[in-house]
Amino acid sequence: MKKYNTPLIDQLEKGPWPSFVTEMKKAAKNNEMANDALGHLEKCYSTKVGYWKHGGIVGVLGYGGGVIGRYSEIGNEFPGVAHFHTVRINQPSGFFYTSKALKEICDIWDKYGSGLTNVHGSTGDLVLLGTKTEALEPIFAEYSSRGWDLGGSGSALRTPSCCVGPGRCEWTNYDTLGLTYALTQEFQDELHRPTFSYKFKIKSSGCACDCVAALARADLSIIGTWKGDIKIDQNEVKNYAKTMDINAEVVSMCPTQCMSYDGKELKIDNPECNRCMHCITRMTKALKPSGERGATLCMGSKAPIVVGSLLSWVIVPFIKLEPPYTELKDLIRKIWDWWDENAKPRERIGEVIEMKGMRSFLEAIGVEPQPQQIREPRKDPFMFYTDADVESYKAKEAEEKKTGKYRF
Amino acid sequence: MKKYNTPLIDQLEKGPWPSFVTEMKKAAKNNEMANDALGHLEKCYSTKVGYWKHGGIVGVLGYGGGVIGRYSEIGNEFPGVAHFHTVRINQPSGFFYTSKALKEICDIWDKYGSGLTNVHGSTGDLVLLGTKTEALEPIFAEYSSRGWDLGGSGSALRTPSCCVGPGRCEWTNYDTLGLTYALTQEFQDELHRPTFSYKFKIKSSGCACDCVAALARADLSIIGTWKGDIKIDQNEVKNYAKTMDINAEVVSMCPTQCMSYDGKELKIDNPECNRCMHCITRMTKALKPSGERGATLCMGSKAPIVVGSLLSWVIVPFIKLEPPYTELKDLIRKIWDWWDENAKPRERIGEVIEMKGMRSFLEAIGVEPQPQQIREPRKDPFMFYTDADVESYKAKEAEEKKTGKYRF
Amino acid sequence: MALPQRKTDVGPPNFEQFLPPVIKKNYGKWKYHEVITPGSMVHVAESGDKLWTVRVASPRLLATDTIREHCDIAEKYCDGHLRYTTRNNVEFLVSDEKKLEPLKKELKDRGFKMGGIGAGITNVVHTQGWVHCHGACTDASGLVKAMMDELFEYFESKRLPNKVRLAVACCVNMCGAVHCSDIAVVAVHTKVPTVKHEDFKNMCELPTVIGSCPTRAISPDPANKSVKINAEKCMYCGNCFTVCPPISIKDPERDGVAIVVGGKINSLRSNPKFSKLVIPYISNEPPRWPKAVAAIKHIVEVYALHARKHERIGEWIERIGWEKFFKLTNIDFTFQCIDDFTFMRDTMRTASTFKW
Amino acid sequence: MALPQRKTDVGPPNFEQFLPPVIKKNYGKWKYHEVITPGSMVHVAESGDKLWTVRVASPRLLATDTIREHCDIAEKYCDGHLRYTTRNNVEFLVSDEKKLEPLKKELKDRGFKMGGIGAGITNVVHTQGWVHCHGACTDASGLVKAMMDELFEYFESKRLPNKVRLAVACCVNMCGAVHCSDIAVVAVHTKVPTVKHEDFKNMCELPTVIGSCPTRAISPDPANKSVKINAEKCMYCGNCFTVCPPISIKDPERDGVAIVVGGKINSLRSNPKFSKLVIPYISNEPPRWPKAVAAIKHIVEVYALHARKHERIGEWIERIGWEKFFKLTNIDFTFQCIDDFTFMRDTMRTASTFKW
Ligand code: SRM
Ligand code: SRM
Ligand code: SRM
Ligand code: SRM
Ligand code: SF4
Ligand code: SF4
Ligand code: SF4
Ligand code: SF4
Ligand code: SF4
Ligand code: SF4
Ligand code: SF4
Ligand code: SF4
Repeated sequence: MKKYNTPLIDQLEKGPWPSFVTEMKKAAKNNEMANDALGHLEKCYSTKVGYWKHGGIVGVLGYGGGVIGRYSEIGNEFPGVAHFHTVRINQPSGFFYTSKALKEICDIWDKYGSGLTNVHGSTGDLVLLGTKTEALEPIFAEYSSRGWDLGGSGSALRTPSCCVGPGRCEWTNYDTLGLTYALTQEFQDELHRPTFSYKFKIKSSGCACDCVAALARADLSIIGTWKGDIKIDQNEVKNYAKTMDINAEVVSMCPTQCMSYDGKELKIDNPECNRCMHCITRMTKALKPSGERGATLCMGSKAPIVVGSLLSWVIVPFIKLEPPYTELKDLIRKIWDWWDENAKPRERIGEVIEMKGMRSFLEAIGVEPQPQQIREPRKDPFMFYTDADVESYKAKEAEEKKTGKYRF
Repeated sequence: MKKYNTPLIDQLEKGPWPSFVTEMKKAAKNNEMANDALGHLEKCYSTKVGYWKHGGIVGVLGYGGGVIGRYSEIGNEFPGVAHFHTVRINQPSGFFYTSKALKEICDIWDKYGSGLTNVHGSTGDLVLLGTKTEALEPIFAEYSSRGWDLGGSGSALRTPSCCVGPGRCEWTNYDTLGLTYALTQEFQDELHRPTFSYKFKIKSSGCACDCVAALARADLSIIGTWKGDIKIDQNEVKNYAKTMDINAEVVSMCPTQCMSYDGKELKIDNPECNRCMHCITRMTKALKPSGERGATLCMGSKAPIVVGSLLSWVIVPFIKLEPPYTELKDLIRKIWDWWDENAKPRERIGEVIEMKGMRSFLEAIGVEPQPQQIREPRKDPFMFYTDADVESYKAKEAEEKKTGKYRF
Repeated sequence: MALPQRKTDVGPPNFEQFLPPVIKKNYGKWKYHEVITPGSMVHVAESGDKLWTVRVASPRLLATDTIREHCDIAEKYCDGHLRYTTRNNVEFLVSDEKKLEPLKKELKDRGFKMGGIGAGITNVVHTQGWVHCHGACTDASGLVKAMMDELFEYFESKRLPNKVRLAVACCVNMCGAVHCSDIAVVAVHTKVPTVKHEDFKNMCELPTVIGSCPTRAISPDPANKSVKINAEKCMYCGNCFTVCPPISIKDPERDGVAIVVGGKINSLRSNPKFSKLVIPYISNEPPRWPKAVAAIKHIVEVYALHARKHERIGEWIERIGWEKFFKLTNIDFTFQCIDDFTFMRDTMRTASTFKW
Repeated sequence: MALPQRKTDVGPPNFEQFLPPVIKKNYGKWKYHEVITPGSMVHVAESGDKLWTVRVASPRLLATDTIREHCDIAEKYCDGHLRYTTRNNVEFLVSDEKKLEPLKKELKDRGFKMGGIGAGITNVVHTQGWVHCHGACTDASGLVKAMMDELFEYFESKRLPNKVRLAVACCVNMCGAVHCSDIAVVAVHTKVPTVKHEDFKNMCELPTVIGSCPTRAISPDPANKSVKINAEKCMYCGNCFTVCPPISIKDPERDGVAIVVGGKINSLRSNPKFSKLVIPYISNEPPRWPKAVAAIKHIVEVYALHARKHERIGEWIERIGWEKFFKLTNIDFTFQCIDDFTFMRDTMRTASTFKW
């Protein structure tokens, strides 16, 4: 095995933070591909430019995604990375593993690939970094036979992902892990066989802390919330008061100013609370949501290209999420149908909603307009009215004439 | 004179608010045009539709504006309003009049027109409502010979307007009345002879109260402000404390939270104050700005069509405004030059700036980029760099290498 | 009689000649003011001089005889000095305290209405309507009269948490200050315009007409040497009609008015704000538009009940949230309230933090 | 050896089989948690059961041997149970309090770094960079390593007013969460791409390429059966290059990185926010990007000095104003900071209320 001189990236082995270069070297010790990846990277560092080519279409039989094709422009110089495809393995919900399962994953990967991984990729997959085309089918056979499947890529449903939720967190409002598993299983076909206009991501967080960053990077962002009062344990409030300035740290930071604390009792004017979670996270022993649990469905977030980055918009202010999640599954199918009918190629759903208007979208999926969906109403009076709209306004007016009472 | 039956609009003579119908009837008593205007209006009320045609081009010799041509579709039915053009008379700054001057205006108008007026139009002109084409030259001769001129219309500078400012208000930061007069005189040609792509409005308010609504409806909005501390008269504070809850009404409403009041002394952390004027207006005897006086120049506001309504954007955070206002006049000419070079027909300057980018505009008028111009920096990384930009960043880096100190 | 010699480019008269002596003397040197009643205030100069102002309602559309009446009164009490405000009220400028009460009395006797100063409702910025504009899809003056009759106590006496600025525009050109008003009425069309193809080529310029459309609904119709309008995209703004007479859009049964709220122009406390749509359609009901007027009054009353002192309507709503505004006012939330123009994205909510 | 029989559409394994017994038992029934150290916390269930978590830094790019090492440790102290976080740290899940300290000791001895919990800096969300992506205009892993070495104390021990979430993206596709991070690095091109016309028609689809351009800079070039790029409009986003291999955009001397700040994802206190551009360009300086790293550290330090407890960077800046942020950090304000993309209007200031 060729020994590369890597003075530049060697500098990245110094310092307290764990070094990816050290990792690459570890793998390189007995893996030709990893070894060439090291030399290849040093070359990038010395010339300040990358050498990977656009990915070609590679994959496994019957699937349209799950593998990112990658070739080097300088494959003759670094034959171990001439092909260097990544395989996306669909992670278990919440990234929970047993050592046994993980070791199995490693063993297979060492056998066929570079021994390099990303645990995990930004979407959530367990990413196996770098293998050759001919290894793809064997890899798939090995993993799938052991109960592991590929994740998403291309114009398909992407691997859903979620926060740890009920696995460990006191704040979750629904079973993020269970829902993610259920949806992934339900939509296997959409995940493996790209038929969408572009990618579609689903991420689920159990509360407004949004520990899986759903609101910023999922076409469908599912954010847990509740309908009910925050219950207060005044004894625990007293305990917190010993170590924290409750007025400065909690009451004055409440965005709706619905809290008060007189040094003795903490009060919350619950109808005014917008459930932002600040107070609860800072006084977790004292405060607890009560009442109905569920989630807010938001839609459309994505990275900047083409129309600028988007955060997800509230579509369904509240939905209960309980197995078998029929309502949500049906809704997702309706969403995809509308998207499919209206999108140009490479248009994410947020872009299409922006193009066609929220009304067209909401009507198609059967959701009523609600002020919870908006931050503020429209400003410019450039409104569309259907004939039916105007008729219904006129009908209302006719009724008002009869009753003598206006309904605005 | 035909007597119209006006049962519908007659209903608008009832009630406490002064009635425009009563005004029309007053004028109609001895004015055929006003009388027909009354009948014409009743017809609109009964059929729920207007009968005015698109204006034709009418005006006075040598001017391209100042008159709005107006004809009725049903001129045969109402011959008095078959022609019904309005004449815009440029109001004196701050709408100050003497009874002598006003009566003179009325006398001429009664002689040639309908006897109906708007005091004033939304832009600021004294609007003479309804006359015939052949009366326009005589009207102009009568007014102009007495020192009154027409206001703007069409793709021209529109009649500048301002708040009462130094005429009566303790808060003004510059001479709104004087400036408005000076600019109107300076730009007579641009006002009377439309050569712009579209209209251009200038409005001047002496402080952030913006009593002439400049920020929302002027292409150039001049908002008075200062650079210096707010001086506090603690004795007057004590007086206010007798009748007002200073903490609730002032301190807690300060947007920058830079005030404090302990029941005795009012304090302002001046570098944190954004000069919003709230505290000053609520405690005018106690608080007074000090230091340099001048204005912030903002640009681009307009009504919704075509690209949606705009509020004016900060262009020049601070400018001193003293006669002969040379800096401002020069700047306005530069602004018009750039607009002229870049606008399509019927494009307001705000629309063009949005189209071509703030940088192109600021560079053309010689204004530096400053964080005061923005509410927040750009979010999407879709940036333009000139070669010179990148060179200058590189030069800075080279220097940093020498000095060993970064300048970000 | 021969006409006098016309002059050009004289510009407006210099305002200085119209200023009362007390203003000339104390120009730019005012110290403070005090509101005496909703119709009168006094400004005190650094010199100690005082100027009293009495503000009087005006329908803005004035007969010359009424202006002469203003002049007569000003001569009697103000040495002939008066001004009009940026919102079209009349102001009598009194330099002699002794004349203040007699002036007020005479105004009252003559039926003039004093008010509009301070935290209440002043005159309504508005537009031409059927009185003079070809574009009008309602009458502005009539609406203003009907509104102000109903809200009159807020002009004359009753106070609110802060000023409430009203406006009326008779089409979406919005010659009034509708787009930044606390509450405003804007008249709207609701039907796609029709084109008289035979007149098009003589009267209109193709690129101007196409460029006039905010939603790109207009495309060339070469067969007719005219344009065609895509009904899916047209939102009836009427701008094509403004630039091209053969296009017509008025419809007596379908034209109506919409109500927008929460705008603000000044920068006190919070930044200037646009008004936002809350009621998308009310039928045109001349002569008194009872439903539109009732809606406005209702919003004012809910605001009066819930806002904190000094909060403008928009500030109050932003504090409580728009969902709460719809709840408190019990106004139906319709699809029209959801923005679908270019800048929709910034109007959507991007968080689960709202009130039920 | 024969390959096992492949299966399709099995989906991921059910996570339940990987949960430690204490989680299975108390699933969804947690009561509260306490942060013990920046590297460890305990969750207490309603039943009284406890679960300790020890969080360990990971470079994310892991050799299988390192994963095996994680496994070995998990076997020794956690009955084989471990998880990774949404920001790619490793978490050892301890059910037996007695094993907690020994675990920490062994981790320390082996050189693993514990931290990342609470109000400090945790792992950096990032992308492939030169390690694997064709689009990269910088290396992500290298930048992360250089940043975290410098900021390491905030991971391991030193606290900040609140969490500071960092991210790195190696091109404007932003596979990291750059667009809503407290501080992030995004790599940028600064030159107009070139087109290999001869390959265009075989390798690219004209409508896709034209549609890929956010600023409509691309138009057909029929003569070459290719496209041309308008240099006035192109802002080097590279999206055309992403969809069409014959277009190339990389330039070693001109590619660089930009720094954005003030983003946030959760809805605590304030709504989610996008990150905003503050430093438009720093040259690519592998292997340690000293200026980019220094800039980030500088911003963290200014934030630490000025923000109130619990304020995220974006919240702090919005409270004091962006003009103040530029003043406090002494960062040059450049034209690039002023938005000139579609939504520029909402980023401009519309009031004279700012700080000098
Ligand atoms: C591997 C990964 C980055 C990482 O290091 O973790 C990745 C890598 C790529 N992304 Fe990504 N994206 C990855 C998560 C993301 C995310 C974050 C997320 O999913 O939470 C985003 C932002 C959110 C979003 O979807 O908008 C993201 C936004 C993009 C985009 C822009 C999409 C857009 O609509 O703007 C592209 C461009 C494209 O699709 O052509 C893209 C394209 C790509 C491609 C396929 C580029 C290409 O055309 O070859 C990259 C392959 C790199 C390689 O060779 O390995 N990637 N990409 C992430 C997937 C790993 C996984 O499956 O777990
Ligand atoms: C008279 C007046 C309304 C009033 O009752 O006060 C008025 C009346 C007209 N406006 Fe206006 N505008 C008047 C102030 C405004 C204002 C307010 C202002 O200037 O402060 C605006 C909003 C601010 C702005 O400029 O954006 C305004 C925005 C428009 C527009 C939309 C312009 C735009 O860029 O969106 C149009 C449409 C046009 O220019 O074709 C318009 C067009 C018109 C026309 C000329 C319609 C036409 O094409 O014939 C109206 C003539 C009415 C008539 O027959 O009398 N008017 N117009 C105001 C002028 C009186 C004066 O000179 O003092
Ligand atoms: C006379 C007039 C200026 C003029 O040149 O004609 C004027 C005069 C004064 N304004 Fe104004 N404002 C006048 C239109 C405006 C406008 C413009 C508009 O409404 O179209 C605004 C902006 C409205 C907006 O923000 O939407 C305006 C926002 C203010 C404010 C800020 C109120 C707030 O807290 O939001 C103040 C401060 C105050 O009320 O103490 C103010 C204060 C004042 C003071 C106290 C200033 C002074 O010391 O002289 C004056 C009397 C107060 C009053 O009327 O309540 N003036 N004022 C205008 C009277 C119109 C009328 O007939 O009623
Ligand atoms: C383990 C993890 C979830 C997972 O499924 O893997 C997690 C776990 C917890 N988060 Fe988180 N968060 C995790 C990513 C996130 C993210 C996503 C991200 O950064 O990409 C966010 C959104 C960040 C943002 O807004 O930009 C996030 C925003 C929060 C917040 C809100 C902080 C704030 O005030 O702005 C809290 C509340 C708190 O800190 O008390 C929180 C609180 C928590 C708690 C206390 C919840 C609990 O009771 O278990 C957990 C430990 C706290 C800690 O790490 O400081 N978690 N947390 C993620 C750890 C990543 C890591 O390795 O460091
Ligand atoms: S998003 Fe909420 S429920 Fe999920 S892990 Fe974070 S804090 Fe817990
Ligand atoms: S959850 Fe948020 S809004 Fe509700 S009381 Fe707590 S801090 Fe206030
Ligand atoms: S804008 Fe300011 S200076 Fe002008 S009248 Fe109003 S309060 Fe006075
Ligand atoms: S002017 Fe505004 S920002 Fe300044 S101290 Fe007064 S209230 Fe606060
Ligand atoms: S708002 Fe429209 S209809 Fe009314 S005056 Fe202005 S242009 Fe004419
Ligand atoms: S009415 Fe407005 S939207 Fe409709 S076609 Fe005409 S310009 Fe376009
Ligand atoms: S950010 Fe760009 S260069 Fe980096 S992995 Fe994603 S697509 Fe590739
Ligand atoms: S780099 Fe981006 S902006 Fe430039 S031509 Fe390509 S797609 Fe358009």
